[in-house]
Amino acid sequence: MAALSCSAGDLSPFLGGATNATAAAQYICSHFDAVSNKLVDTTFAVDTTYLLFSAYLVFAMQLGFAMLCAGSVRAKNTMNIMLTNVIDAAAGGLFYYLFGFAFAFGTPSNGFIGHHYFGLKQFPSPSFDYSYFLYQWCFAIAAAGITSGSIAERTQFVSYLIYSSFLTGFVYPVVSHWFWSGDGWASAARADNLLFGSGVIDFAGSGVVHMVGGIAGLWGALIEGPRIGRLMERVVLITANGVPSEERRSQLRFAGCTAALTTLFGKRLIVGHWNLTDVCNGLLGGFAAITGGCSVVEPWAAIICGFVAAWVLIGCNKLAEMFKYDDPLEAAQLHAGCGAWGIIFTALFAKEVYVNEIYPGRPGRPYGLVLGGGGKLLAAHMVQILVVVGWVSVTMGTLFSVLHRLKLLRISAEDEMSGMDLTSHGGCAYHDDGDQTEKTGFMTKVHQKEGTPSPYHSAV
Amino acid sequence: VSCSASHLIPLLGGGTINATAAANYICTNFNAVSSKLSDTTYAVNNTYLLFSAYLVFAMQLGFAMLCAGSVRAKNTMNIMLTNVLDAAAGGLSYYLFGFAFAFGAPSNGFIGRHFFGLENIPSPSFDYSFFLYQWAFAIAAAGITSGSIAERTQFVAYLIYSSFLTGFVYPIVSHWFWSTDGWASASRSDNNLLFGSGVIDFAGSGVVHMVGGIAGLWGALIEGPRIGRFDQSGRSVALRGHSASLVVLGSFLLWFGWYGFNPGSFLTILKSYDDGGPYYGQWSAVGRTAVTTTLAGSTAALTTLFGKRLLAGHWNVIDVCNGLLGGFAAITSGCAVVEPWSAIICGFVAAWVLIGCNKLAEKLKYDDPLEAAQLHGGCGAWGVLFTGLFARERYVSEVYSAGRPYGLLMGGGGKLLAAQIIQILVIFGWVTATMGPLFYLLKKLNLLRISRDDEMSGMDMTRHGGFAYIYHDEDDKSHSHIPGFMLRKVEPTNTNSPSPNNNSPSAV
Amino acid sequence: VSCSASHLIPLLGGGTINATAAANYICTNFNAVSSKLSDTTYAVNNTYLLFSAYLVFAMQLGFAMLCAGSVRAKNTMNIMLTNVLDAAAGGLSYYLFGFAFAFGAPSNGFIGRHFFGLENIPSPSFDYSFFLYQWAFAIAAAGITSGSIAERTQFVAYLIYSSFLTGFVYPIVSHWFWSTDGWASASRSDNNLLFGSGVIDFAGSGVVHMVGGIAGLWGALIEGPRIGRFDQSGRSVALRGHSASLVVLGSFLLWFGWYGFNPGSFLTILKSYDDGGPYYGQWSAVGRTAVTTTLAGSTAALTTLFGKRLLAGHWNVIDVCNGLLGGFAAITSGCAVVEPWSAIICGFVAAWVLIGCNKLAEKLKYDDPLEAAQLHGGCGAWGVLFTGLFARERYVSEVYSAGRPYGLLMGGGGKLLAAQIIQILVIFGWVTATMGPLFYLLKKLNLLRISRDDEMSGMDMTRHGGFAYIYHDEDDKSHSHIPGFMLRKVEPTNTNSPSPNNNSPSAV
Repeated sequence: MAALSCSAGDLSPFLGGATNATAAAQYICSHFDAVSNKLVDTTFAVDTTYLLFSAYLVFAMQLGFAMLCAGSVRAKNTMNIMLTNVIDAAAGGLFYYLFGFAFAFGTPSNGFIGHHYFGLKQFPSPSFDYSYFLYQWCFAIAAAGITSGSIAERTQFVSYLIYSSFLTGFVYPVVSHWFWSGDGWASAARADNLLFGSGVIDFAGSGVVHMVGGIAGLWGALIEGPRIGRLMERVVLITANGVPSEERRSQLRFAGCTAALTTLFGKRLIVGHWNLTDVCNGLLGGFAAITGGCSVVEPWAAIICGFVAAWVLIGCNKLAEMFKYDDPLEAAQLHAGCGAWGIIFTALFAKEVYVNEIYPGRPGRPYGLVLGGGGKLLAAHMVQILVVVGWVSVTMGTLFSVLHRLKLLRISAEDEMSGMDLTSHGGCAYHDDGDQTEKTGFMTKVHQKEGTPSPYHSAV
Repeated sequence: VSCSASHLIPLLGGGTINATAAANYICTNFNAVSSKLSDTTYAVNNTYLLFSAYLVFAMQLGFAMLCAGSVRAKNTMNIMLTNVLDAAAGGLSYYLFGFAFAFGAPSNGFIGRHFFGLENIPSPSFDYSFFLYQWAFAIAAAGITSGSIAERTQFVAYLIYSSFLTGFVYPIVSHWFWSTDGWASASRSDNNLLFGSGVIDFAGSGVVHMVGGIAGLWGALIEGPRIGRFDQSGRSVALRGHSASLVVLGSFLLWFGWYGFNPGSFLTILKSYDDGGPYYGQWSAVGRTAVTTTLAGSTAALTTLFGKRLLAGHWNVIDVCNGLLGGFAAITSGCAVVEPWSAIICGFVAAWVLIGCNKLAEKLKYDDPLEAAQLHGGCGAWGVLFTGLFARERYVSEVYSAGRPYGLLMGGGGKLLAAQIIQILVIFGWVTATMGPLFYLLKKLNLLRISRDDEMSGMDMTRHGGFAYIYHDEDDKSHSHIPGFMLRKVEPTNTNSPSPNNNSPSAV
Repeated sequence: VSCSASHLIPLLGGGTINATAAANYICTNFNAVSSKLSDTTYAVNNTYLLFSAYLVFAMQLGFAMLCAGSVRAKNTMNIMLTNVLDAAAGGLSYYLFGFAFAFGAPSNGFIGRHFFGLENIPSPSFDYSFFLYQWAFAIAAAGITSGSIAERTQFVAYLIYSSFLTGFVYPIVSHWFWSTDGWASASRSDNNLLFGSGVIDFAGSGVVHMVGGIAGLWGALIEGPRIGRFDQSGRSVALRGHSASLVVLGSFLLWFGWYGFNPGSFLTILKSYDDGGPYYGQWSAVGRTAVTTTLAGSTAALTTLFGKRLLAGHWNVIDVCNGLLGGFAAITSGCAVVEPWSAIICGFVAAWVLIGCNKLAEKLKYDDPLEAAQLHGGCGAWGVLFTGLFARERYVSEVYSAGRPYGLLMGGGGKLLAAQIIQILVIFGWVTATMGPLFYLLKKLNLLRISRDDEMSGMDMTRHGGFAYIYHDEDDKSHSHIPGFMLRKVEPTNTNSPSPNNNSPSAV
């Protein structure tokens, strides 16, 4: 590889006479090659930087999930739910490393499941680098995190471990193989033979991540039944600060904003007061919905997306209440309901120009129905919804009912009443002091240190 | 880029005939390289700007936690709802017209008028990432104000002022000082600069912090103090926030986000400066900005710590956090054009400015639950002046352009300082003229302040369907004594035995 | 870069006369491309380093939350104030001399001596972003120590040891192992390497974690355990932290920040390795580092989960969080030079090392509220050894240089392991020799430990002007039954009325 610096003194003798043509040409070309190599390096470095920091942000969603869960359950179960969140990330890391990634992206393979790169063997390859694995891992644990919300507060820890590994290691990777890998039968990135000539456009995973997580949660919560004495009480929320990174453009935000505002006013009309928690859930619902189409729709369409998503969420919640379905975090309603809406939305509003930018090399792809692109994309997306519902129901539904049969699923009523933190986690999450003795809740007693508040003690 | 010697040799080998072909061959390659380089530049700069915007967005999270921790538990839901909506409502109104007012060039010096609803974006000068970045700034301004009027403002008033501020007041100020058409902008394209200098408000001590702080000042002044903030004899009584952990969490998140706020304001990172070695360029300036930011905040925090220790007699983490943020608000204006050592001076003075403003506020019976007006208004104004005093010639010429006036104390004459003083006056005047009447009108319409009963019992109970914290579980009998008869006691009297029945399951 | 065929044609067209012009034309273009590429490289690398530094800074936030959650509510304000000051005081002292001691090349092998107050920065070798990154590391070391001596240390002692550690002890250790002049550094420029190998401590299991952990060990040993940590008969009594949510929040934030800590330690990302395909370069190594980090932490967390389940009989989230962090602390040393599968081994052993250290600490009646000495000291030491066992030849030659000794179990002989063992001994010795006397001196001067009364009632009340949490409002009458007669109950059973006398000045 030649140096990048070019010296006219070296070059001019070559150009002088015809005899030096070879040397001149080699001189010039070796420089171009050096430049070209450097440019390739730069491209890899920039892409990797972008992907890695995006992965870190997606990982921050795990933090968001943990805090959202911690705040949304009753204090007596906080330790339990947070342990599940930590384990989620940790177990997910191992299983996705060992085989999840291989199932999802192990090309070349068939359309159903991948079979290379177990344990990251032969990494990095020309098509995949470690940073890509890291990014996909963050998505996988996000799916498991969604489910954990649905079955919170009444699930045995062991069954949590089992379902979480199964979901991250098998169910989710297979779905992501279908829709995202180059070989998947319904993938829009497939080289040929696209589903309905279009493939499913699920850019960042309304279906692949949110619906999978939400439907798994739905079955879990259905099979377990509602919590004892379910009351809708909530605690502080931290907005999931990682969400914005998952997607590309600012469309995302409009969807979230609109959904939040719609929820705000919708709930205000229905319930009669302003509710922070509902707004947060509305916001997340908007994000879950826009995830599928975020890169192929216009900002104004994102506003429509968010508006509808808020009403979808409100509707799903009404429905859940009617059917006495109990989901402490509204995870199934939020991620599955709004996620499904997001998939349909993409099929309606995908813009031709953006579709061709994102999935190049094949002009004339179908695009959104409302924008005049015909119904093929919509058909593909309906198939996606059905297939995701079917696959997750078959796998996770079976798993949960087996666990239920084996009595590994639900905790005992006593445990549930006293809170799992106490019975299986060695204590409660919040201590107001370290002295356990006779620290009971019999009264609102108030001890005050002798004398005055010591702000005025001279310290030190 | 694919250059093959075997193709080029015959072209160079012959006489005149092949000159055209050879030249074409070489130039095609150069053009390929050049367009690839241009792509790379866009990719690097947009990556930088986008991640900076995400960091600035994290400040919203910081504001929410800071506000939540600084109010009393009974108003936590309320203040956090306003913070979430801030970001959400700000997103819509900034998309629809705020961005157009601020950066809709070509336009006059007062207000922009293109790009409504992001039409014609991306353009050669603006991309989506720039919009996202500016949106994050706009909601930060609204977030500042919300702190000043916390704990006693009706929710409707909040929605109205917030959209007005993000959609109109703030965009116009940012047009003046940041757009290429603004009458006082230092990046004005036609060189018709204010005092031959333009205002150097690099990341917005004036544009963001003073706007937010002064809006809050008027809101809080017109509303009056919270009940119980000053007792009958007029003595000040501290109404302390309910959670120092959240305050610290919020402060650290703001610190974290400030690394997007200040260094990110360069907007690009791939740009070489001709005056240094090859290793010196905008990336060094970005790094320097991060360092000045760190040092100003650190110094302000330490100064506050010892200052308050002398004045009040104990170490106080909340004051230290506020001092820290004051230092950041002050350095924001000059972060890119001052030396690290002068950042230390900036932070030191900022801490005393904040302490002074707080003393003054107490004297005037001005009540601001988060000290937002003092912190962002006072320290922001100091920061604007500081830039006029300490801006270094070399950095000004690198960041803006050569031959500009620079800091008074660095020997650059008083022109920059004059421009900076004009900025303070103009911002104060404009925000007062717009937000003052708005708050006054809201007050006249009885939309501003909540009722006395609501304030005593906390807005969470009366307006938001319950309290933020439920450490006491709902399964037990405690619901029976839901108060109602004694409004002053509605609060979770049970918080004191927060983890009931632990260790004594029999109590269930 | 602007190449136009019409300019080039005439130059190539003629005979010898134009050769100079043609060559000049072509080379000017090449040089333009080359300088643009160099700019791009700097911009990409600095962007990468800056954002990594921001992530490492986020660890400070993680430490604050972890500490806050792990202490009892009555000491929350105190521990969080120390964390804020850590960052602030560290910023100043590292700016003034810490950085100079650590990286002030050219110098001797023991201590650096240039760049005081960032003079002559940016230089060809160091830019501001590098300073920022190293500062974030320095405050992390001080943050580790603060956990060990929590809940019983005077605030002044904290200020003193923290400045000493960040400004002197830590910089010197980092000079030894990381600077190009350090006597044991693997990146030493003159190839006079320790055992022909130098110590491979890529991101600082030894330099950061062991230094912080061992400093904490001496602090905690000299202070002795907290009151009530071991009862009269010597049995260990767990003094549990007040909020598991904050612990988990802190752990996740640390995890998040560790992605800046480990992969960021490459400092650059745009560098190709010659031995792989064009797709293989430093960017792959960076990604691999992130993967090894993730796997080590995950494995350690799962191992701790099941290990503790077997030993203690219940699932415990706090232990799992500590195990997680132990895995991270261990992989930090070798993260860049080991295979992902060996990271799993690293995490597995780290979990048992931590469990073992905790058992030992209990036996020896050593009290460390955050297990910081066990976690960072113990797992850090294991990590240093682990690198000596499992470093892979190819990665060592890519990251450092070809022909170096590598891991014993990978067939590389014992030289690297010997160097690593030297590192452990030397760090232990140096930190003991500096921090031990410091803590001892502070103790003799009665500046180290707070009084018994202060400890019983919590430092927040006695030193920091009130408690961290006020869930109960102050307006009520509850102040009347002030206890005081039972020392073990003085603790904030009163968190409910933490801020005394507000609104009821009569109580004062």
